Amino acid sequence: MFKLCSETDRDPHAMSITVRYFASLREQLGASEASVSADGIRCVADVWQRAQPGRDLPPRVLAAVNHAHASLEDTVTDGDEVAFFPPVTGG
Amino acid sequence: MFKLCSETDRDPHAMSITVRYFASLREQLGASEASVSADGIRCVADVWQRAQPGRDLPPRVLAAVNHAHASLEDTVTDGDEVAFFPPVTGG
Amino acid sequence: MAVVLHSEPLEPFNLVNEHEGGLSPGSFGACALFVGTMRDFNDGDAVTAMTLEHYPGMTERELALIEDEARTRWPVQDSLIGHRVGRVEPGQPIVVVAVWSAHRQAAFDACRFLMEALKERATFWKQEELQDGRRRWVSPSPQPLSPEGRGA
Amino acid sequence: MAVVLHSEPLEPFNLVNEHEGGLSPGSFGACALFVGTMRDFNDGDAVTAMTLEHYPGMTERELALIEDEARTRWPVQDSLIGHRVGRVEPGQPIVVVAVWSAHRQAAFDACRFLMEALKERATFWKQEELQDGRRRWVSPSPQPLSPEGRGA
Repeated sequence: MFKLCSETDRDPHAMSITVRYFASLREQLGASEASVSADGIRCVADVWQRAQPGRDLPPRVLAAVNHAHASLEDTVTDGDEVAFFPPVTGG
Repeated sequence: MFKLCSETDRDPHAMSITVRYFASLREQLGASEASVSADGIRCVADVWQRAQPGRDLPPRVLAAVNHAHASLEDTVTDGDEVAFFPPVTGG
Repeated sequence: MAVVLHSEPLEPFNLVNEHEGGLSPGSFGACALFVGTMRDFNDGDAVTAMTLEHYPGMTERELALIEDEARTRWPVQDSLIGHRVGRVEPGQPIVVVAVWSAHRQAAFDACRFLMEALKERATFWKQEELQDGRRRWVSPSPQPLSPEGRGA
Repeated sequence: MAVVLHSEPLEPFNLVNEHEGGLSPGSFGACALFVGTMRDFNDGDAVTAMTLEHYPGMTERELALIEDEARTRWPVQDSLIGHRVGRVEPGQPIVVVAVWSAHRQAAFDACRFLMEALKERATFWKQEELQDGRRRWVSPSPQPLSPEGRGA
């Protein structure tokens, strides 16, 4: 469904990346938060693959980096918070 | 500016018609209410001419018969209340 | 549906809150509301007060007809129109229009319709008192009147 | 401009009234307001309660960005967004959006924009409790998301 954005050439002493799940995705995965190594992570898609190895991103799932809507190709760096969630239904 | 709608052929023992003026028109005419004979009156234009003989209806003045917006040609009958007023500025 | 003319200061949010208390809870999903308030300036002049004249009987009738029309055009569950009459000071509310509906779009559309129709048709007239002591009648907005408004 | 998330029942008209008390009287002419309330039915089922999940931090940020965008598009003097989080019962307000402006049209347009943008972009998720005991996540409306909303 998606590929790694690229191999990393960044600092091997990377901090971790916080991963958060919300709503029905949180229930499906049975987890609300995780932490993954930032080593080799370049983009949002990389974060998903590391946090949920072997599991395709479910269709329509949205992502955010540091509280801003993001696409799968958007860059992720050490210490970032990356969130995955279903389409919103507020209001 | 306007003509009598027609000569009347109605009851000569007619009741009167109440005429009311509002806002800037009331101030211009120096009157808020008058009563005119319904004898010979057929339409709104007739009421104005009887109430304000010799005075043309000022431009943009609106009219109502019995609390409903009306045109100069609309029928007026005994006991009706006819009002004249400038364009509205509510809200 | 309700039409209320107030000769004392309007409290629009309290009025709407009270009216809503009479509706069945859970039955409506949307309330759209508009409040028009007197400003302290108009056409470049400082305005110290305003007097709202109306045509008792006709004004209430027109407002009720406008509510009826909204109800024929949108799925309106209830509506409320409140309007000041008499002398109003800057900062005081002049008009409140509220619409309750099951649907957001209908509430927005009907609320806006009520407000536009009220400004176009309802028999209110504003006279301003300016800071220099002059009084002047407010001119209608340049927008064309609806066919119902073209009385003469 | 203000964004408030409430875990306790919202009192939208009081909230708006209080916020308006902080504005300079006479400076604005129009306030447009929308209140969304939980209904006791949805998709043909009786709904007994609903839980509103949000993304603390991101939700507030998105709402503030939406207010900023409204301000760039219309002459908005002030705006307020209040939203419930947590468990909500039928008849309880979920969201209130208010816009103050000198101009009626701007108030209406900006209020509607805020509400539509909030529904499209702000990170809230609703889970319903049905009368038969089932719980289900509310599906998003079929309308397309804006470009900002298409995250993945």
